[in-house]
Amino acid sequence: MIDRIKEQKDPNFYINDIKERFGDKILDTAHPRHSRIYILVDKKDAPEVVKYIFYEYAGRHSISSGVDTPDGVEILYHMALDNQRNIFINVKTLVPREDFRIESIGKDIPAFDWIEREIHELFGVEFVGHPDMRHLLLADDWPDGKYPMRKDFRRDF
Amino acid sequence: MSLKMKAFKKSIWVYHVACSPCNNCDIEILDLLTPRFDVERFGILLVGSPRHADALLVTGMVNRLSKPRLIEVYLQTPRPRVVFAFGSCGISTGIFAGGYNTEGPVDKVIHEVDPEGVIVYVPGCPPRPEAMIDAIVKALKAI
Amino acid sequence: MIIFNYLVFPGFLFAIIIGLLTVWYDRKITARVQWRVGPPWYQGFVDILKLFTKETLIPSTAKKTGFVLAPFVGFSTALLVAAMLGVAGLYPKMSFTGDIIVLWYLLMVPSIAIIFGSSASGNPISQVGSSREMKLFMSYELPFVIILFSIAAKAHTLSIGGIIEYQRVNGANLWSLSGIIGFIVALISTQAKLGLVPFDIPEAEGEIASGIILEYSGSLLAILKLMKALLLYTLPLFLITIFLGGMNLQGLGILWFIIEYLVIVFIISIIRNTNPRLRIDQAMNLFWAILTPLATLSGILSYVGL
Amino acid sequence: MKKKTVIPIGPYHPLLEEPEFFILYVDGETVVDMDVRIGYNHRAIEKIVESKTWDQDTFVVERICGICSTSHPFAYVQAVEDVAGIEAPPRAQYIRTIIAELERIHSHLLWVGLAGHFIGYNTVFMWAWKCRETILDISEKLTGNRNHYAMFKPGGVRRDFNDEQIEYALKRIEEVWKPNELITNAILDDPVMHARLKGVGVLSTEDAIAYSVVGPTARGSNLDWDVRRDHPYGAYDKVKWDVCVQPDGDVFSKAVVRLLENFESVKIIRQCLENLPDGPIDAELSEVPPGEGIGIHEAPRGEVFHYVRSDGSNMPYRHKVRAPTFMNLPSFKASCIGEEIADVALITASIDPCYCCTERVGVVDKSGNRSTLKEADLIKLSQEKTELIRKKLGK
Amino acid sequence: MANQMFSNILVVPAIAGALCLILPRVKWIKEIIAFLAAAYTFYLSFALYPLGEVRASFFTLNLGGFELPFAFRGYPLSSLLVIFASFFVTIIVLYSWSFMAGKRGLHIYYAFSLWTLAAANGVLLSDNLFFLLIFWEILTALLFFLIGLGGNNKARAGMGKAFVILGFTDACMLLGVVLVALKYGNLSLSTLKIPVSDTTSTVMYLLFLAAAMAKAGAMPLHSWIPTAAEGAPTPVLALLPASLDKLLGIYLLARISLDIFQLNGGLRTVLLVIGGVTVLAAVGMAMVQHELKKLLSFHAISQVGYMVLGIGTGVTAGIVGGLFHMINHAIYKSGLFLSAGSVEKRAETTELDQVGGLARYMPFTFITMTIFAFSISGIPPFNGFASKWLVYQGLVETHQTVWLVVAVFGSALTLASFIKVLASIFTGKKPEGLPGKITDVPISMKIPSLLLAVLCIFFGVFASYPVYKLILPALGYSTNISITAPLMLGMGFYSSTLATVLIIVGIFIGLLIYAILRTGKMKVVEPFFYGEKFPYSYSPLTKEPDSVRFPGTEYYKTVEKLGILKGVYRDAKRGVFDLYNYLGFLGQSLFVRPMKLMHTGVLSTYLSWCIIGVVAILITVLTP
Repeated sequence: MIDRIKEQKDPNFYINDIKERFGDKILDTAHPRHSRIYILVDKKDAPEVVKYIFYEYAGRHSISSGVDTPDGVEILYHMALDNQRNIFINVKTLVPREDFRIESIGKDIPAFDWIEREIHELFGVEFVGHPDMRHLLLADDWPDGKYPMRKDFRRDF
Repeated sequence: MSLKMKAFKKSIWVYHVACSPCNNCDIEILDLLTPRFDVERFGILLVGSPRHADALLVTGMVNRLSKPRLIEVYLQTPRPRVVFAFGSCGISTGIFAGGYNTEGPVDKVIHEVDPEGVIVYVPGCPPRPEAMIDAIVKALKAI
Repeated sequence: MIIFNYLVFPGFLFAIIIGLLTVWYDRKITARVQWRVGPPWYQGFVDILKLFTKETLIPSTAKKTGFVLAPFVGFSTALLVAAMLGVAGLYPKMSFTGDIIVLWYLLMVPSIAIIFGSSASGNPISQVGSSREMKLFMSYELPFVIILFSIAAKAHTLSIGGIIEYQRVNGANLWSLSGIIGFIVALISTQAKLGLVPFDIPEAEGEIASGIILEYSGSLLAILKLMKALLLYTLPLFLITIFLGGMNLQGLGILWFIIEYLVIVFIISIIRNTNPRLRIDQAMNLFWAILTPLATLSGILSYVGL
Repeated sequence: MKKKTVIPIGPYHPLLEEPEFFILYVDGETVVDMDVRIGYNHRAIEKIVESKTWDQDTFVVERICGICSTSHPFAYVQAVEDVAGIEAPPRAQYIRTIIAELERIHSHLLWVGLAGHFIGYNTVFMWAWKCRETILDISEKLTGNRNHYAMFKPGGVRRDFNDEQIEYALKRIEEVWKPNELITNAILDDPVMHARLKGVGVLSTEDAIAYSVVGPTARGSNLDWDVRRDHPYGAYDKVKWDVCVQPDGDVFSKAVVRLLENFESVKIIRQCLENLPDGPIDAELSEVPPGEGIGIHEAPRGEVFHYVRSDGSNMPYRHKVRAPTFMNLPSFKASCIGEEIADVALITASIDPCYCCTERVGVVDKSGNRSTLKEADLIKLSQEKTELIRKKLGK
Repeated sequence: MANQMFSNILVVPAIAGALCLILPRVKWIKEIIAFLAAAYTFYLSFALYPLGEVRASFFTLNLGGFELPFAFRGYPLSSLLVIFASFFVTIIVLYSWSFMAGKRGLHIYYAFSLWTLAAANGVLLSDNLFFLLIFWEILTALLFFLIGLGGNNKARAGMGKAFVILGFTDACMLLGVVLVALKYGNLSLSTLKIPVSDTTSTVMYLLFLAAAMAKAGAMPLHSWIPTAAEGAPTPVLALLPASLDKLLGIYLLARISLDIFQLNGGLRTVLLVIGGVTVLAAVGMAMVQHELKKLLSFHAISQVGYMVLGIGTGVTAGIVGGLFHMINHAIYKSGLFLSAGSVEKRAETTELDQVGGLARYMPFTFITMTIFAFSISGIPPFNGFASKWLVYQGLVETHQTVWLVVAVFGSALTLASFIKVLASIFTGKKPEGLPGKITDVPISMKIPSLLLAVLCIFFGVFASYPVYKLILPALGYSTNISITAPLMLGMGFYSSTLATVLIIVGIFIGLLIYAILRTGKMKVVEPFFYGEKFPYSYSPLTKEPDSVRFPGTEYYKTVEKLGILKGVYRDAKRGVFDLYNYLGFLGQSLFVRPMKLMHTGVLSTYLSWCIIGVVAILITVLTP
């Protein structure tokens, strides 16, 4: 699988392959520029899709970003396909305000370890199954329940 | 006594404390040691422990995590001691003013524990090495 | 006269002054190798003087008496060795000629004192340093002892004066195969004894932040620096004494002695500036697996008269 | 369980120019486990940019890190251009590339020097930094500053090069080649260096993939990853150069990668300067539409990643910055355990950590409003131009 | 007069020992009896020494026509050692008051200690090899029981090992005595002179040598000491392996090597090899030990090497050095064991990685132990240096450069090892596992250490006194030199007094410079951990706050891992170099298996064995 993929430089191939593989789980795809692919999935499917890209496409986990939106925190997994393929697959998922939890990938792939800690402390998203949810960037005496990267954060302590 | 004072001026050992800098002042401080600027000419030496130091070169603003550590290092430095606040962030927290993790500029933090603490300001982003040497020489004159 | 010899020339005072000048000389060479200008000649004195004006901090975990006393013990033995060597060089026949074993033991004491002081500081980082110093110490002593005693056996005497006399009669020890090998081994051991790169493992600034002298400050640090300066004077002098016939202060002998001294310090300084620091196990392997056989070889060669 | 012996490194360790904290659990001098605490350098970047205009943000991201002060703006402007759907003109691309490569050389030389300092080889430190001064001179001549160049803007660059500058740069850049060769030989041929560096802190290829390490760290572990070639941008696809890969994954490999990359960088700069195309230097970006964009750049330490989301206003809605060290740091756990304390210092150095970059995220102001602009001297270099653009945007 | 004195020296401790055993268990009575008896013996021994050479014969045992006079001889060396033996027993009994309080089997302990003294004096004063052997055997048996007082499995292992090795070598000695008796018909120490020329005499010498080596603990017959050290009570260690066994073993070595046998060069070389190997190998093992008592016991072995080396040289300086070192070793090593006991008493452990930072709680123990440690490492001006220096002199004089280097380097390693001991026990931070409140030991435990420490300094600073006033006369030289004179034997001289004065002057000058130049004040601050404060609770790995500690046991781990030594240490740990393992195997197959076969449990079988034995003995004794 990987050998075949390694030479594959056409972004449409990846879009089709993922759609084929996951079917209904893919809610939406976008392809605004040649090298940028955005895939929207439900939060329960996100780890599966990301791991698929990581292992099957030899995708490098560039980073994950959290974005605070009115509905909740969007998490984007930016997966870079190297070896001259020049493609970024961004798996996007929404963690709704009612249930700030998502399954951890860091427990399986160490590349996701730190960024999940960071998103946890800055956005308050809980990564289920992550072994080590200590503070990464903030001070040890940082008050609980204050998530500075949320839009409604006020420094009142 | 004046002999000792002269000795002090001819031999300043510095310890580098990076609070929350952007690295730029730090590399420029290291630059001071290197062949082009060579501050050892003036007896300035970078040492490995604040116990041996006469001056602390503090760069960057102070954040919530590094504040207690800066204070700790400051208190571990034997008197007489001088603090050099390098760069805009060290002087005024610069671009990072008002951030939640910003605990204030260097002088404020030092004066919290030692109101008498001598602080020398070296502005610039980053200060040029020449400016740093100039600052150290001027500061020595002032002491 | 003897008191003058011990206290002023070539004893305590002379040793301190020369030691501090040697520190400057070493720093200047370092600076030149690194394309820098380097400090002015009085830098060593100024540093010491300044350190005395500083406050002395004592860690709360320290065993205070041990912590404070250790530098003095080290300093005083270094001073003693310097004076003994100097006097022995001047008057090889003087009654207290400074026995080579006593001298060897006394040369150990500064290391021991510093180890003791740093572990008395109660700081684990210092303790890592002192454990390294200890390991280094036992690695370099073995080849050093072998060289020392093969020379003593060659001269068939146990006194410094005797070795000097022997060399005045038979020519310097260095000018023979065994002497050259022995000199190289002894020089590397000296480098380690002085704690300079590549053997500054106990003080490694980049690893354990000055290690053994981490907790010392102010006047105590000044005493330690003085001790180091004295050792920088004493050990090359020791090498000169056992390999080059000691100091000869008559006529051109003075010049010759000064040149020898400067060359040895120069070599030490160059070694320190062209090598990275070794790891402690590498250093131990170097001393035990390479230099010890070399030293033994030198001993055997000197026994058969080469 | 018996209590383990703990040896701290940091936060204010002379080894580290920046504060961070390694907790080493040791057995004798052998490290059996370790833990890293960062955050000492955690300032206010990721949300400062949310309260400043697109143009001002260039200067903010420049101050993420002093050593990579080109890399972050480079990635940032690309991200903004990605959102806006425009491309900078070719001359601007070439100028960007030149600055970025100059920075790479000075950063690698800086690393070589520091690495020498860490293992007590101060002569290498001095020589490397002496050589580095040449690069700083060129930078100063080309951009007006030694470190924070302030050359980038979304859509292009701020300043053009004239012929005299190009000539000067072409002349001086040759001065780098010789000393770099000297240092390379000094390191590669020294048996003591081999003893100290070879086989130390090995990061296997599998671990490198699992940790998704980037830059020279990955290339030292036999991973042929280079963003400049894999995701071409700037002028990198228009000049000839090679990706340097080393197979062993130890400190020595990483050092070799960096030293060899210096030569490649000199080549790139030379070609760029010689083939600098004519034309405008700015694509005149007027507004940023809603949308999201990604910008990447191969910084000296590895891939810099910027993700920008715009809601159509004059400020970013979200700006995510990921510095290379953020991915490289966790890999310590894979490469440090089982090594000596003395080597750990070296291994930490081997990935060329840059904590300033790593700990960039930050939030501004109590009320969420714009902060009062105290940073006058930070921005004084570009104050006028900023004002000009503000007016142009009709604010 | 002499009869009276000899019998007193033997009988007083013997009877007092018996009293301790049978008297009712009233509090303190046995302690006081034991102390008084030992002290009285000590007092008596002083009267013996000035008498010079005295003899006394009590009765004569006639074994089948073979005359065995039960005779004693006060020979200056013996008398000198009697003084020291009774001195050590006295102070160790005093020390045991507090240390052993509350332990089981105290009456046995005191009784056996006193009997040990009696037997030791017997060995020292006997003029007849046969009775010397009997006392020697009694000592072995007593040692066996004393080790057993530890009452744990390790103690039992130590008992077994000590019994096998010492029993084996005692048997060797028995064989030697028999050989001597058969060949020369004379067992009197004072008249026996055997030139070592042929195989028989060499074998005789080696048989005696084995006994002396095993007692003193030289390699390769050393291994009972470390094993015993793991289990036996600390005062027992201070009493027997550290002091009395050394005195006796080296005494026997000196007697056989200097008086009885006239050695040739080959046997000297054997001695030198044994000495050199012992010095280096034992100190190498000591370096990596983590248990204080075991570490000390390896040093006890290592130091024997110096004595053997000194006697092996055969020149005056070496012999004097060896004997002087024997006395010095007994002093500082029992001091070290007593200090170890103090630490054990207070910290309740002797594992080096579990103690730490005791200097501020036990300053007295710290200071005395430092003195002992410096003495054993041979730091001038302490006593270890003076005697080692004499040994070096002897080695130089006989051109034994190889062994000289070994001896000097061994000394450096000893120092290295003791730095680790001192650093891990007394400096650093107190670990959590220790009892909360630690105070220094009671006065009755301090006095012995103090006495020993004072002796260490006195014998070091005024080294000429013991050398010229005690040891040389004991060897039959008469001297007339003041105690501040430099040591001058052989080719060099060492003026310990002058060295001391110079060191003190040096320290004084240092302090003077300090006092003149110092202007800054002293201030106490927290230790520096790169700006971080400990204990620091961030890591999840330990689940509790990390506190920084670097136990001294980690000092020499690198040595163990070093490429060139790794294999040796691994083998040593497996016991490859332990003769006992082979001996034990031999014993197993030679004795235990057949014995097991014989032990059928049927009474008549045992009875018949007994009868056969009696008959055999009768035949042996009665045949002319």
